Amino acid sequence: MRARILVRPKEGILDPQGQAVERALPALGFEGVANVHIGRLIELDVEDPSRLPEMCERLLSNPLIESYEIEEAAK
Amino acid sequence: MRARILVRPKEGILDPQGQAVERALPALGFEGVANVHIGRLIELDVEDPSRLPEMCERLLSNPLIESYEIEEAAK
Amino acid sequence: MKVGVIRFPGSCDDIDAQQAAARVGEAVLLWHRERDLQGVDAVIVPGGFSYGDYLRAGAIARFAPVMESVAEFASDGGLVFGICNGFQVLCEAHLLPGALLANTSLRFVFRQVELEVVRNDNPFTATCEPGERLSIPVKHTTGRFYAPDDQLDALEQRGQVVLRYAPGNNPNGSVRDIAGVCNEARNVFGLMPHPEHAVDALTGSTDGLKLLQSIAAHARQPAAAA
Amino acid sequence: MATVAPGRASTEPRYRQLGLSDYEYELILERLGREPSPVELAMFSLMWSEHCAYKHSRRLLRRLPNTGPHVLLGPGENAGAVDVGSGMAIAFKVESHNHPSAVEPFQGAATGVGGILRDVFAVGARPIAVLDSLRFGEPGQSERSRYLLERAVAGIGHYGNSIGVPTVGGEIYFESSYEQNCLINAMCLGLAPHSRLIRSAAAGPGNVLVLLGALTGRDGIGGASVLASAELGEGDAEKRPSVQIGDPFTEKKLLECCLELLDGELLVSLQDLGAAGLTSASAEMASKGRVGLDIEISNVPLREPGMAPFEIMISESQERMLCVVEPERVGAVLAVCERWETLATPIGQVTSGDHLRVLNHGRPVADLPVHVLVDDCPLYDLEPVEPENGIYPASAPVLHGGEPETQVLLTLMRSPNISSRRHVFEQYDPVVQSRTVRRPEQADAAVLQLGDGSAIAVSIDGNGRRVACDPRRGAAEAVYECAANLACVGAEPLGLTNCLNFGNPEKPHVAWQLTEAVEGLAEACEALGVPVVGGNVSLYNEAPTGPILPTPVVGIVGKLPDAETAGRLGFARAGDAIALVGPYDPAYAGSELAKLRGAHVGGELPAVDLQALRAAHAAVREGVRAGRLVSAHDIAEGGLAVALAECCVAGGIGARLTLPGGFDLFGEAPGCGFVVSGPPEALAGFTIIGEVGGEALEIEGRLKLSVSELQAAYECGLPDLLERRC
Ligand SMILES: Nc1ncnc2c1ncn2[C@@H]1O[C@H](COP(=O)(O)OP(=O)(O)O)[C@@H](O)[C@H]1O
Ligand SMILES: [Mg+2]
Repeated sequence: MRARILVRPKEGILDPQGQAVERALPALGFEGVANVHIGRLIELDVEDPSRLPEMCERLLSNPLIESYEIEEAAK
Repeated sequence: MRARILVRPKEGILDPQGQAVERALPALGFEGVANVHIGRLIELDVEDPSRLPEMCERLLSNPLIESYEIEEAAK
Repeated sequence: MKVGVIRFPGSCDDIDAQQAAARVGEAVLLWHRERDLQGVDAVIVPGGFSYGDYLRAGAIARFAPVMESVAEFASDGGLVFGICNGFQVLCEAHLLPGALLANTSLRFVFRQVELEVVRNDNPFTATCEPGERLSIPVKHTTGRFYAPDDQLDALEQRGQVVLRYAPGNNPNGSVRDIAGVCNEARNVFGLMPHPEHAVDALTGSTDGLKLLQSIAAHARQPAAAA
Repeated sequence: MATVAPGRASTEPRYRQLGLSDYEYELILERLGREPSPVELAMFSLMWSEHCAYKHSRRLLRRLPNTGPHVLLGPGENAGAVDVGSGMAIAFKVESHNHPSAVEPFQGAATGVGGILRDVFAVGARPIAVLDSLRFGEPGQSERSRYLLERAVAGIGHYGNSIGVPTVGGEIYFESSYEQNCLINAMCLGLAPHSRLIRSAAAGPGNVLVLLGALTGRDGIGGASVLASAELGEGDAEKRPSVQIGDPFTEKKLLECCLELLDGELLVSLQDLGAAGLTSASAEMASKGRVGLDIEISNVPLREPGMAPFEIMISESQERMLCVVEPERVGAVLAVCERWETLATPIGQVTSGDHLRVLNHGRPVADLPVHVLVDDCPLYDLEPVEPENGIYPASAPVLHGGEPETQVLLTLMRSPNISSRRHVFEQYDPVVQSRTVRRPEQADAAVLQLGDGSAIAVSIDGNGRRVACDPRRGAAEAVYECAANLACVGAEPLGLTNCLNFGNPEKPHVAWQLTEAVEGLAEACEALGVPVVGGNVSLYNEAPTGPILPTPVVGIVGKLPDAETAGRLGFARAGDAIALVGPYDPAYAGSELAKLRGAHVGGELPAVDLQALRAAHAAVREGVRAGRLVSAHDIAEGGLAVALAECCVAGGIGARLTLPGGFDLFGEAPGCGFVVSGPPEALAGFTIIGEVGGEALEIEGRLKLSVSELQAAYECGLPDLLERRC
């Protein structure tokens, strides 16, 4: 399976990247954008998808400050 | 609309982050993982989604090295 | 000669660049929100972490009001010199070809490296000899120069590759050991190493001064003023 | 004796869950004459925590000498400061961020740097250098220690590099006692004209309190008492959400903004927000100024909706400062902040009473006499008892005695505590701001030019293993060694800062270590005439297996009249003579060799002839300043043999030496001995032991090794341990 893992800054945790982009956009003429958050996108082929949650906890995300979501990606 | 933008390193460009993850996984006992690629996940609320492609080309991605994909995210 | 050094929020080597440039001429700071370039002969886009380098290094800075003036200045033939983060900004602004990616080590690296001057037919290395070695420090996390192969061939052919890391000195995995490139018109130049940190024997080498002296010499030529 | 009790069952009274003892709570009731409100209780729990109140160390710290002709700001301010001439001052301080870094090393270390930078610009100084002092478990045996090292280093680099302050020095030791309690201490130096130095005391009833910088979120709620004062134990997981994210970009703008406000003389006082956030900052400002403050918390700009008043008062969100402004200058202040894209919000005012009042939409939610909050926390006497037996296990032996001395030297050169730190310091920018005259591995101390031809030097030192052998002598040695490092570049000490990293002071043997170590520090400072201008204390660094090695970390700032003559450590010229300087009488106990041989942590450290030590430091300092010495290097871990090898590797040139028979090549006596080189006639009066030249280090009749072999061992030691390519 091709898996897609979305890693996001946990709720309530400071997201300086998202803040910086949110502040930059209006100056470029893009108004009406809010709630910008920036995370990581990890895509991989995995033989045994049942192991994905463990991989996410141990390596792909930092559970202290990030949450993750696993999706099946279109090949 | 809550939009989700997936920014991926273009194919053929060395992705040392993806490689590092690919190398680290077996050492943690996760076999059978291949083709790891790491990109950026940007999520935002946008009033006028028609402007998203322009935002992506001008700011959110660098077309020389990255490709992007826009999705509607569940709120 | 009067040099303007841009100051973005998050610039770090702006004062260093100003002090280095002041060794060869007058040097002033240009605030990112101002469009007035104060009649400078050359612009330095300095190192640092403009806008925190969030998103991508240099991606947000290139939209600063002052950068509009810099783009005009460049298209009129004005000398623009991007160092490290400044190089990233100029690439993002499409004033220079290519892009800068994460170091293959994925780590920040500070190192005194040896550079090789590839060409001196531009205003930035005119006082150097081709093949000459320069000792200048690098310090960055995102310094791996990249452009597609066909573009690289074209760059080399047109003499736009100005500096390379000497063999064994490539600190970041840059393609073809490229450390510094100029635009086709040869008036915009960017490099990852920090010549402003190589201008005084007390604090390091003096090899970086040659680049600034080249700019000063160029600015003194009557043709350049036109 | 107070008990610190994190994470108790919820049937416990609230004050106990917050870490206050029954006795302390009784005292609060008595002083207030009523029960505290929830907001007040939260404020007490932080202000009366070990971290803020120094309950177990304050009495001891009075022993440290803190006056001297160069002192401009002493302990009590956010950072101490010394006069460096030409109307300039250097402010400096070292601080720990141990517990947060053990939880999340990258962000913990990064915010540690962010915090110490704020302490320095809070007194009006522009940060010009950072140093880091790190302790981890054995990298060869512990994956976790390797991870902590890599991530902490990345975090320190991330913050310092991004904000444009050079990281110019530091030190790292690996010992198994730090396995579960790594130490991350960061030191910062700042430069200011005397006229810009500012204190934190609030003043002038009617003046406005303005909050600067980042939005306030639910960061580190309760962090000060839970993270900084409790032993890390089983229930660690629940504390995890309180990781704070550092934002160096916001701090860079805040820093420039604050300095511009001070240059414009727009502020009455300035204070950083650190542990205990708004509570501690406002209480300290009020207490020092003997005034009251009213804070309207509904004005505090929030990052998250629905924050409770107590959360706003104790939030530890990073990158914030608090200042007092005269009403007519508020407009000018806000304009400067706008220019630097720094949020600035009036949130209250100075009052003439002595109460700290917290209002929520005009309704008081806390109203406390400032002195009760700040000064009435009970201080505890320690109950020191010297342990009868050693409390630290010996390391696994890698040398067994009987090996040839060449092999011993190579093993030492690549050992975790001695090998080159290049892998680490290459991740730090040492040159930004263009002051750095000596970078890591060029000299024993970092040297920074001040712009008037003169320079300052700085070094940070502390060897916990030796302090464990003898806390009094070991702590004194840290001062001697740090001063010796300064002598090697030609600098004379002006002032000292320290961070006392120890275990649980309620345990008698830890209390003994702490008491003895402070005594040793005090004696050494008195002997060298160096005042202590500030510092920090980190206690409860304990794991179920026991306390960390007692680790006082010492940072000294000194001055050189001429930056051009700053010393170097490497041998440079063939034909130069080599001399041994100082009352150098090394011993095996506590040495690196003893560790590698698996010796127990103990034994007698060498006694020091203080008069001879002072004379040696002065002789080296003067020799370097006068340009007579081409190189100077103090003899530290690994003894004379390692010191000589380091001089060879740094200079890329060999040396030939002849030593008296039976000379102890690997014994140690920190701060007492130097290896210097120079023209033979310039070394008259010193004990000549050899000559620079060739491609090998040869000690006649003892050992001979090529410089390249020594270099390979030295430079690959750490990368090999970290499984990195060398
Ligand atoms: N070991 C020490 N030696 C000398 N002064 C110390 C020591 N520990 C703390 N101090 C002083 O006590 C005061 C309070 O320290 P701290 O709580 O760390 O301050 P801050 O909250 O500003 O970081 C400071 O002025 C500091 O210099
Ligand atoms: Mg402080």
